[in-house]
This record gives sequence, C-alpha cells and structure tokens, in this order.
Amino acid sequence: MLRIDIEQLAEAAVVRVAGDADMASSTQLRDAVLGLLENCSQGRVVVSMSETSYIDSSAVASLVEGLQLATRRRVRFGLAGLREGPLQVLRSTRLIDVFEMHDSEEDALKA
Amino acid sequence: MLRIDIEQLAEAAVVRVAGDADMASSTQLRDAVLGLLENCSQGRVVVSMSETSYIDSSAVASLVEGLQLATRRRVRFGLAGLREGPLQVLRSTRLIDVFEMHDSEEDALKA
Amino acid sequence: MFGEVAVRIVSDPKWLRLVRGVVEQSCLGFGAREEAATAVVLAVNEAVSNVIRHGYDGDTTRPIRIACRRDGEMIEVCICDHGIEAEFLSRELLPPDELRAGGRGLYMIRTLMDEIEYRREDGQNRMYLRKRLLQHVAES
Amino acid sequence: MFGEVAVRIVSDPKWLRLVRGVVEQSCLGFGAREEAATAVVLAVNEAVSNVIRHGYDGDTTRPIRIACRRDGEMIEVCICDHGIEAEFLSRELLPPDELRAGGRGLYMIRTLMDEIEYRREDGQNRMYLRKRLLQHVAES
Ligand SMILES: Nc1ncnc2c1ncn2[C@@H]1O[C@H](COP(=O)(O)OP(=O)(O)O)[C@@H](O)[C@H]1O
Ligand SMILES: Nc1ncnc2c1ncn2[C@@H]1O[C@H](COP(=O)(O)OP(=O)(O)O)[C@@H](O)[C@H]1O
Repeated sequence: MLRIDIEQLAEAAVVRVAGDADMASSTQLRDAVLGLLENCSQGRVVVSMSETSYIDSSAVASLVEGLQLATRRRVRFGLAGLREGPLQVLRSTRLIDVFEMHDSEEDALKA
Repeated sequence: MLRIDIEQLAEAAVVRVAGDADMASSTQLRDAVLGLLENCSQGRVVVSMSETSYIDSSAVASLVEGLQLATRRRVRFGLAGLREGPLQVLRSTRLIDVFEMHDSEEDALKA
Repeated sequence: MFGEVAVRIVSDPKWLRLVRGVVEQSCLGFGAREEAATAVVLAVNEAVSNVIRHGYDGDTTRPIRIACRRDGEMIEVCICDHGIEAEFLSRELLPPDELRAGGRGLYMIRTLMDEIEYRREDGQNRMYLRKRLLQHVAES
Repeated sequence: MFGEVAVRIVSDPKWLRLVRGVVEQSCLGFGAREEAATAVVLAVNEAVSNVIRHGYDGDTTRPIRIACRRDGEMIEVCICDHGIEAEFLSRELLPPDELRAGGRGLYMIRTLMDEIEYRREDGQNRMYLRKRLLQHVAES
C-alpha cells in the first residue's frame, strides 16, 4: 500500500512516498528516511508527498525522527506537496510549523 | 453518487454518466435515457461512460430499455468509453455484443 | 490465520457503495487478485441488492450482514438477512442475450462465482458465495 | 431512521485501510460533510491502531468491532475490543510542538473529536467517539 522511491540528485535526495502510511506501513517510511539520513552529512532531503494519500500519527512520528536526525547531521529536511488529509494530521498534532514545508517538489528543490 | 449531464449536439445527444450507477441511483440513469429518447425521433444518442466507475444489473437493465426504445424510435443508440468494471458487467450478462460500443465519445460521434 | 471481516448495515441502497468497498478491500487483504476481487464485488452487490429489493421488499431499515473470509484457496462471502425465504436458486437462468429488462442479477452471480450455496435456518437466509483465488487453467 | 453500520475485523493493521473506508462512507451516508468525515476517519484510525498496538499488544488475531451511527446531530463511532483495560483517558495531553516521536494518537483523537467516552464492561473496552455534524460558529 506504500511505495517509497528515493532519488539522489546532485544537491538533494528526494524521498517520494506514494499511498497510505499507516500502522501497517509506516515503518517502511521510517526505515527509508532514517536509512537515507544515516548516510548523509550536510546536503538536503526532501520528502515528496504529493502521492501520499494518508498519514497517521506513526507516520508523523517517523517524520519527526527524520527531522531530528537531520538536524544532528546538519542536513536540511523538508516536506513537499502535501495533500489536504496529511496537512490536517500535521495541523491536529500541531507540527505544521515545525517542518519546512513546500507546495511542490520543484519548489522545494529551488528554495 | 451519480451525475448525469445531457448535451444536445447538432447530430446527436450525448448522455454523460459519472459515478456509480447501482440500485441507489440507476433510476436516475433510466429516467435520463428514457426521457431523452421519448423526445427523439431519428438522430442518435451516445451514452458516454468514461467517468462511470460502477454499473450493476439494474443499470444494465436501464441501458437495455434505452436500446429497445431507441430501436422503436429509429434512434441510433451507442455506448462509449466504458471502463474495465462496467465492461465486465456487460460481459457477465452476455450483452456486450448487443450494444454498439465505441472506445470514446469522440469515436462514437465520428462513427 | 486470515481472520474474518464482517460488515452490518441496514437495508438502505445507499450503503451498497460501502459494502462494495469492504468486499473489495477484504478480497485483496485475503490475497485475491484484482480481477477476482472485482468479480466478488459485482456478485455481492447483486446479492445484497436482491435482499433489499425482494427479501425485504424495499424496506430500508432491516439488518443485513456481509461476512468475508478466506477458506483455503477460496474467498467466501456470507450474506445473512431476515427477509422472506429465497427459493430462487432453483430458477432457470436467463438465456443469454435475451433483451428483457431486469432479471440479470442471479445470472451475474452464477457467472462470476465458483460456488453458490443457500440455507434457510431459524428464519434467517444465508447465501454463501465462493470464488477460487487461483483460476485453474483448463488443460487442453 | 439512519441505521447503523458496523464492521468487525481481526486486529491486523492490514485492515486499517478498510476501516477508514467504512468510517468515511458511513459518515457521508449519515450526512456529515467531507471535513467532518475526514476528522472522524483520522480519529478512529488512531483509536483502532492503539487497540492493536497496546490493547492487544500486537496480536493480529483478536476481534475489534467498529460501529458507526447517527445520534441526533452527532456521528457516534463505538470501538469495541477485548484487550487490556485502557485507563489512558486520565493521562495528560501531549504539550503542543514537543518534538518527541510517538505519543500523538490520543492527542489527535481529542483534537479532532467533540466528545470521547470510555467504558470497561464485562471484560470489554468500549470507546465512543462523537463528532457534531454542524460545526457551531463561535459567537464573536
Ligand atoms: N434475496 C431474495 N429474496 C427473495 N427473492 C429473491 C431474492 N433474490 C432474487 N429473488 C427472486 O429471483 C428473481 C430474479 O432475481 P434477479 O436475477 O436478481 O433479477 P431482478 O432482481 O432484476 O428481478 C427476482 O425477481 C426475485 O423474484
Ligand atoms: N487501547 C489502548 N489500550 C491500552 N493502552 C492504550 C490504548 N490506547 C492508548 N494507550 C496508552 O496510551 C499511550 C498514548 O497513546 P498514543 O497517544 O496513541 O501514543 P502511542 O500509541 O504512540 O504511544 C500509549 O502509549 C498507551 O500506553
């Protein structure tokens, strides 16, 4: 139900997350994001979520862990292209201002 | 759940059916198709179904009634743009060869 | 091992869409392929519509329970209701291509499913629809 | 008049998607607007995930029943399970913006729903989540 695809560009790594990230699948998200960050120092990571239809609190937790590890490793960490549902989850957990947010993957890479 | 939109062109009337046509909604389809045909003589009617996600046997019955009334009124009657689900229903009721079928609304209007 | 998924509704046609969603997700969860899942969804939709229309004569307030489970290499869906007895399994099938309106629901169910069983017990109707997960290719 | 929609699953996370679909369709069928339906879906998803994770300690074979109904101007969802007693309603809420992983499910539920009730009866847990259909605009 969750497809994760990582693309390493010259200046940034993009993690594209498609489908539903819930309790059945969010460890996949966690593994991908933390695994990637463990092999990064500096640079940046963009989690591209325009194809992410659902996230629950465990997926939010994975993103928070990603942000923390990124900060420790001096990697810039941002979210891009969130749909209304995932936005509502970030709003209801009051994390919307904690993450660097971009309307789209393109915007994120330009910023 | 079902949206029906009728467009009267110079040579044909197009009935666009969007959504699920099941027991809860197929009378809407029946009313639209039969109502239209009752005011037609000659010419043609194309039922455009590229946005129709589901049809059940009651929707099939409405289309069969449409075909019969069309034949009596010498109106050419065709279906266009069916998705896999509705096609499977016509196949399983062995009606697939009974209807004039077109891949798309455009094809139907050209044919 | 696979468990069971059951949904209970009242006999209002507005819930058919929900039932289709549950049956589709269940079939996929039980390991069915898209095509088999679609067939089961179509058949269950017809069976439940029949219960509403005939079994309950259009009353939209009566209970219907739809339970899906995996039984070996089969998906089994049981549709349970308290409507009138349905001795319709003994009826003849619609001859193909006949141009009458209506009367195609049972034909669809039989075409789409591998096994159909009907039981009347304690004033309840139970219709079991079964579909093989793997379509055995006919030997030639 | 509106009836009830209930779904029963075993406690495997793979059925969460199906539960979300049922709850969404039910809310819409009961007359909720898209936004309210989404909120109920998010809250129920968290509550059911908690039952699987904590109530049943990850056992994927235990029963969970989710029943949705309309009660006046409210949508009510009851989540019923046989897991350990959940005295968690007395816990304090997560302080907003705190950067810890986990511990956000209950916070989401409370933010998204208008009323929450928990009862332990006969070895069963029943959690009632209620959402008003019409959001009353605060008078200014
Ligand atoms: N659940 C049921 N309870 C009672 N009678 C039924 C039931 N399902 C089907 N029948 C009978 O079988 C007939 C054929 O059903 P079907 O093929 O679905 O066509 P239709 O519903 O369009 O008549 C119905 O007209 C009805 O008399
Ligand atoms: N259904 C439940 N049964 C037992 N304990 C629960 C249940 N739901 C929540 N809890 C307890 O409440 C705590 C907080 O839950 P929650 O906010 O959802 O965060 P998380 O599940 O990430 O720990 C859990 O860690 C658990 O101890």
